[in-house]
Amino acid sequence: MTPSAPAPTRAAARPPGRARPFAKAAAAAYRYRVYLLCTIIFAVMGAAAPHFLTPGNFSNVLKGTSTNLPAAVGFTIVLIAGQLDLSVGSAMTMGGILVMGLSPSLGWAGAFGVAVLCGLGLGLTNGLLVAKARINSFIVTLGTMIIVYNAMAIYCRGGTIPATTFALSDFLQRPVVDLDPRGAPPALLWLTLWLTPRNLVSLAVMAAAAVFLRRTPAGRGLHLMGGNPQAAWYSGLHVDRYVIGAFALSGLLAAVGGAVVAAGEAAGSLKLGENSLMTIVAAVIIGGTSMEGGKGTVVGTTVALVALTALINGLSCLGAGHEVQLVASGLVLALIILYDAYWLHRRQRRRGQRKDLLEELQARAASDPPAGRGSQGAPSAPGPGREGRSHG
Amino acid sequence: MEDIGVALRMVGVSKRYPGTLAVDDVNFDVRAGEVHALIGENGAGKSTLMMVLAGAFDDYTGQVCLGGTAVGLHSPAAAKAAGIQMIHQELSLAAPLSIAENVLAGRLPRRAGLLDRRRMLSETRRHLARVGLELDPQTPVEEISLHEAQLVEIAKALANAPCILVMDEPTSALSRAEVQRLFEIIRRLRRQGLAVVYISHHLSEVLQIADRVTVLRDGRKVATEPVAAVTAAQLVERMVGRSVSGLCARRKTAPGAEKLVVEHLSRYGFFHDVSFTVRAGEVLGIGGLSGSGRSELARSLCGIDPVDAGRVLLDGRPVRPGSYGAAIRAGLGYLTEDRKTQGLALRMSVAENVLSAVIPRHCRHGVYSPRRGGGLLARLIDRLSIQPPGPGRIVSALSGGNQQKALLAKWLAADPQVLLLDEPTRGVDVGAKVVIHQAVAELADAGRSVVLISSDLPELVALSDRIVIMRQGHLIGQLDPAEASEASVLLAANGEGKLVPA
Amino acid sequence: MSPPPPAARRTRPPAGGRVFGALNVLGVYGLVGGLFALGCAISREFISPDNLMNALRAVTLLGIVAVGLAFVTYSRHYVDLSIPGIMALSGTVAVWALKFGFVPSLAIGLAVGALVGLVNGLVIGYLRLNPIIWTLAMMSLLSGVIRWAYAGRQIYPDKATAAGRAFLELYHHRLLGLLPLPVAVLLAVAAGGYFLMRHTGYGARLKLTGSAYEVARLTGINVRRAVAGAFVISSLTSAAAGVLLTSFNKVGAVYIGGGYDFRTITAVVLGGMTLAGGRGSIVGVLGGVAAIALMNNVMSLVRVGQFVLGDFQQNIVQGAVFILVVGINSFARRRTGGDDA
Amino acid sequence: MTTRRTAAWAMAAMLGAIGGCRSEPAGRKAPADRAEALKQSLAVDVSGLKSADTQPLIIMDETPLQPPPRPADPLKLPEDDPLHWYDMEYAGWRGRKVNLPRSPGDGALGKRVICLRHMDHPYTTAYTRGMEKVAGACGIRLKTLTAGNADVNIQSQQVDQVVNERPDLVILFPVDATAVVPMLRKLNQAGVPIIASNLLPVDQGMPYVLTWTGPDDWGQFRMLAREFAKRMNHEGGYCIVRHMPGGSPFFSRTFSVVTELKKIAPRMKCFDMQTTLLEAEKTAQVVSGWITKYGAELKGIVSADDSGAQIGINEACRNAGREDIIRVAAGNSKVGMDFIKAGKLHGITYQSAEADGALPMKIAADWFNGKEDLKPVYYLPKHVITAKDVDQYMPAQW
Repeated sequence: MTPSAPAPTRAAARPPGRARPFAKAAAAAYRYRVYLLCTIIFAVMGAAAPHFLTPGNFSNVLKGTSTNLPAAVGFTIVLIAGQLDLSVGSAMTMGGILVMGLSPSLGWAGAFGVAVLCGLGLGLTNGLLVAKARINSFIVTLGTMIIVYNAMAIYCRGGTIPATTFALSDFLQRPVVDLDPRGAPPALLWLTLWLTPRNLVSLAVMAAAAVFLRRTPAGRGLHLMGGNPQAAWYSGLHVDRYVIGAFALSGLLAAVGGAVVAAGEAAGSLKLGENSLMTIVAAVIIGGTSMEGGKGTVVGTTVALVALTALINGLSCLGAGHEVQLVASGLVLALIILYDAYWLHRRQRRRGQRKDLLEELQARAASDPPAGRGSQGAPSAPGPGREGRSHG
Repeated sequence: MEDIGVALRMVGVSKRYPGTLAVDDVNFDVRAGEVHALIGENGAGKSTLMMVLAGAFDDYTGQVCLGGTAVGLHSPAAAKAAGIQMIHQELSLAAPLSIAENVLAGRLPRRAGLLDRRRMLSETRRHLARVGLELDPQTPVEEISLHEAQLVEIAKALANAPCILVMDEPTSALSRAEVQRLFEIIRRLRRQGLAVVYISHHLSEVLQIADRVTVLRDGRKVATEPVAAVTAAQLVERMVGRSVSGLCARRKTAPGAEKLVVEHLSRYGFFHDVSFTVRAGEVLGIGGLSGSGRSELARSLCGIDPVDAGRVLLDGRPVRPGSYGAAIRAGLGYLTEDRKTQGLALRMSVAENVLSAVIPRHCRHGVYSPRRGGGLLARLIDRLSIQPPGPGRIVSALSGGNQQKALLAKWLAADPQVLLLDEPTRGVDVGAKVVIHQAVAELADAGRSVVLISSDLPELVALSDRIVIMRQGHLIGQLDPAEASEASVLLAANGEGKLVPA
Repeated sequence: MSPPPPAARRTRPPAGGRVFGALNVLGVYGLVGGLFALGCAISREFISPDNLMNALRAVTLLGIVAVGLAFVTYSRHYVDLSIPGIMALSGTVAVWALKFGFVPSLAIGLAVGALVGLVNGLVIGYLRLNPIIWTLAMMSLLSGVIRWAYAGRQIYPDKATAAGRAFLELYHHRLLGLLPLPVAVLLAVAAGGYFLMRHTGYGARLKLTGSAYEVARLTGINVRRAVAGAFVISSLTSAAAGVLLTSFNKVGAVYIGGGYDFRTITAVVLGGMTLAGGRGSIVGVLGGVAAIALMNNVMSLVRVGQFVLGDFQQNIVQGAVFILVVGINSFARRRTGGDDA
Repeated sequence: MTTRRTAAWAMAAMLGAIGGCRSEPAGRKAPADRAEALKQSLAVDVSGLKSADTQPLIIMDETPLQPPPRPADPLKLPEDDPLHWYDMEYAGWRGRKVNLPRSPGDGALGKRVICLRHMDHPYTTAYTRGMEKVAGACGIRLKTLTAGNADVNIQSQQVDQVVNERPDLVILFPVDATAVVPMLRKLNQAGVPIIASNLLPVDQGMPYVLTWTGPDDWGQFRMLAREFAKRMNHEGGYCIVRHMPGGSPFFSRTFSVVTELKKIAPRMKCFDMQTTLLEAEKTAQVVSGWITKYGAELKGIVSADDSGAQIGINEACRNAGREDIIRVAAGNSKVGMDFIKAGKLHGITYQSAEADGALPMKIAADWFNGKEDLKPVYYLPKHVITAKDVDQYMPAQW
């Protein structure tokens, strides 16, 4: 057969031999996409929305973030473990309602204790059903979500349970360093106004979880388990315990979050965690946690949550309606996951390429125009890079 | 007594799955400082027996003694504690995690309760060095290549400083050089008094590395004897329970017209500028080391993976690149090397799997009735003697060999003009091998073209009419048919043979 | 989403592929039978045709949506969370389109729904995005867009026009004077769905795709198209249900179809369609729908003490039964040697 | 795909979103001189405004408030005793107030008012329409925020936002009668004048608000109950479809009927009451269950909503061939009025959504103009629409 010029194909248009100028920047952009997104939102809103970039509103944004943060952290942990927990919203509601309902009889401490224990119990139930009864977590938590919500509805008879006193609420909402918003210099306000116990609790939870996941063997074990349960099992990890533990943490954190919110708002209602699930899922995914398990960071989740809250808050600073907020958050989520998919696709396309071949290709691309590539050298003639590493 | 120096002794061990008795009252022992090979056809119970050792089951019967003391291996943790390490056939690495965390999985170094990253990395580097890998321990496993991953797997096993090391097909993805390096490691460990159990289908490897060999058949132990005293032929005979006259007769056929023409096909970074032709009724063998780009070539050739340059002609008509469906309609077919995750839907029945490639053929006015394929199905099951013959069987219930036959049956059903076989007998017992070889031969005799990719050199040499060699992503030429032999293929694959242009 | 359990524990299954399927279907119909008996035991009125008709009416639309969603679940893509959005959108658009006449408005309503499904299908099938997350984003987009388009108003079919009256009567229309239209639609959709899943090439391809995606791809099946198709089917049934529900509510509004996402997946899974894909059948799904219908009906007949929020208790019971039934199913499947999917 | 392109994408998304925002209507410029401004403001007359149903827009119940003496512990009393609900019905009537801000007294012209709505709903759309009419007439700049889908957390955040933005006054349509109390307190402490609207907060919240305006759920449902009793000939069993849990209507639109009927028609019996979240389908299901369960004994049904829920009720009656069942409901939606005309519904309360939104804004304007002696609560007038007078309330507002 005669060596004819190869028929041009779609991919031939851009031979990878050419160095890609933006490769580095693009990789970084992907790596830090959450931070990028957050910055963009703050920039755009700061420019467009009145009252957005003010200390008061900043603390407002953080307050909104801290509402869902503990539950989101728990959700991240469960997702890293390769499972799904739809019951976080209900768990929040449960925490809030129980704290309010029990505080008159048990006092704040007692009420908190019970609420958190119930959260833990819910988590354990989920975990046991998933790990021991081996039911798909989507199904288990969908069921418990419904059960817990309605149980709470019965407990508070469809109403809302108010706090008997504002003391705790005030404490939780007041900045630790309480300056007079009018008098104090803005710089200080920027630093202090958002430092309310309520936010600090959420931040503490987040920090603790971050350390646990990144720096403790148990945390890494969780990643291993989510990434490849079989490998984890063969490495002597007790897979079931990790699954149960993940769910327990998630239930517990969600309950804590709900309890703090209710205490801060001085009221526990069925609506407390009603709309949280969707926000949380969106934030966790935007934060770079993978649905396949084994991958994700709570910091990413937190930043994503801040970004989403800032987006909503900024839009309502602009007087935008609920519909605009829905569209905007939907768009952000959609774009981010499309971006993810695009990068995954690129990685898989390049996976397993041989360095020596690419170098050779570059050498050729440099030496002669791609059109003539086909006719270069008889197939059997030794070409450059032939005697490279024994494998790619 | 004779337990002196015996590191591991299994007495009357049995393991029952619902339906089958996978391991039946087996006695097995390994001395410290010896490599004991365990061979047998697929479904003979090798892997099951070793999984008992790995602590995979809590319901096996019989007794396991380590250094003379009985132990219960009812969980992997227990097995690890007892100093037993296993290198699994299917890799047990977590893709998203770093190499370091995989190597040290379950025993990450800690300081003050927290993870000690620096030590983790340094330790990992040491372990990787032992298997000759220079990779950054922080690279996620999902970003390294398959055979690198297998070496990491080995490093992981060695990192646990086992006193008993079980290797289940450790070389399936390794190149010759890597295999030799692995053997060096094993020999060193043996000198250090480690007891090694080595499971493999490659009799050559077994004869090369093992001291004693135990043959299993149908879950029972057939024989144990020193390697020095046996030949490959004898082992094969014991494995299949009958004497096998030479694997497959060398075929002689007059090739017909040019069927498949590949021109300057490239997928950048995988293989470059590959050209060859296949004639009707011809079996073209592609030799080469693992990672030489043979599978990638085959996949791109029939449109599963993208093509960056060049083209493929079937009967003179170009095949649309990047569309496997179109390629199949044009008359191509690709039998994948990865039976379990790419070849067969293990949850579905033999019938559904075999007929899945020809669904459109059994549709009339939109109505799909698999029953129309019944005759074809029966013929194939009979011709390939798939055991057990029930078409309703769930595939995962079949032994590896029969699964492979089912996979082949699927493509025989599709009856493509050109069939690309990628490692058609990987991890398959001798009996199944013979059947598959015959099927391939018949296929060629029926005027179909076959492209055979195989690391099993005897098979490659025996079946192929012509053999071309790939090396590092290039098709570097063709063996002179006159002197095609296992040795010449091997030399050529390592870049030292003399070749004629393809 | 939930990772496979260690293979070592997975026992090697003996013969019998359709055993599981049969078992699931039997399971759910066993539940239906049990509920039926319970109902008869609880009150005389239960067995009355009126009551049973009510029970059926309550889940007709659910059934229609469930049949469509079943294809998504069957293709191992879990769930389509944008169903409520699709229902609201198609309904509202249909009302808006009444100005072009009755039949065109129905056509346009369905078309819009199918269009959303097509987008879902293309994105999930071809770009391989996670179905749960994408449809979640889509849901948020849709509900936003509808609110935006109608500025928070709800739009009414115009009684003055023939088309408007016809649309309002749509839900109550009876074929041949006896068979209610929604029920007829359900029967048609179910029959069509059953045929499509069981007796067409598409069904076979979808099954392979759902059971083993890579295998299907390497068998030359156009898996992307198969998956996309599933989402289009699901959106079509949702759109049909949405139009009917809108006619029932007499208004096109954003809240139409709320809650249908989780209710439907509950019915589908209850009917023995496993999230692992490639298993289950339309017959089973109908069983799941029937089970939910009877559960609600029986519980509404129980004479619980006065002044209780009966709804909440009912939901609790439903949730518990849901987990229980699915648990038993997967347990039975393990016992019969299948995997835990 | 580079950094820049990603940024571009995100930008596009943002700007697209921002493009869709409703910006505040400009409002007329207030003259520098306070007296002049006040004069101009007082000159504005809104009494002529009409709502979409051609009824006057500014309407209120002039009857003086005289609450009965409060029992020692209302909740000790049985639920069917009207006084059990004392704190809910007469919330804030005793008029106790804490540090209320003083009226600026320089006129409504050019003032900034923020309205926090509980959710997107056709009713609230009409409500806002009414509010905007008055705001426009008085030259008040109005900005409306919606608490997502009736989400307490979002409303709480929006309250913080209001504190941050410091408008001249805030009109608050609570998501939740109880959960709103701390928010009112916070606004009050921040010195932001509040007018609560539509949903009556619980008693603890009332001290913090200038006043509250909205429908008299208790009163008009008693009125509705009397109409209902008349049509039932003061006998027979009935059931109640309840409002959403969490709001005061959940109780008021249920127990005002129960208590009133116990008083005036002791022979009427309440069989059952359930919330159906006002969904048509769910309601149809529940009511069908009732009809089956109570059969001919069931003579009437009271509904907390005349659109979605009523559709369900009528559907059930129609399926069971029980068109004889007497039906009354709340609110005057288009659906409800059509039912009245069609004779499938026998009485609905007249609750003008636009007036409901207009009233607080009118009172806000008066307050800006210096009127500080406000009543603790302002009710919309009570009226029950029946087939006789339904026509004068057409076309419906929503």
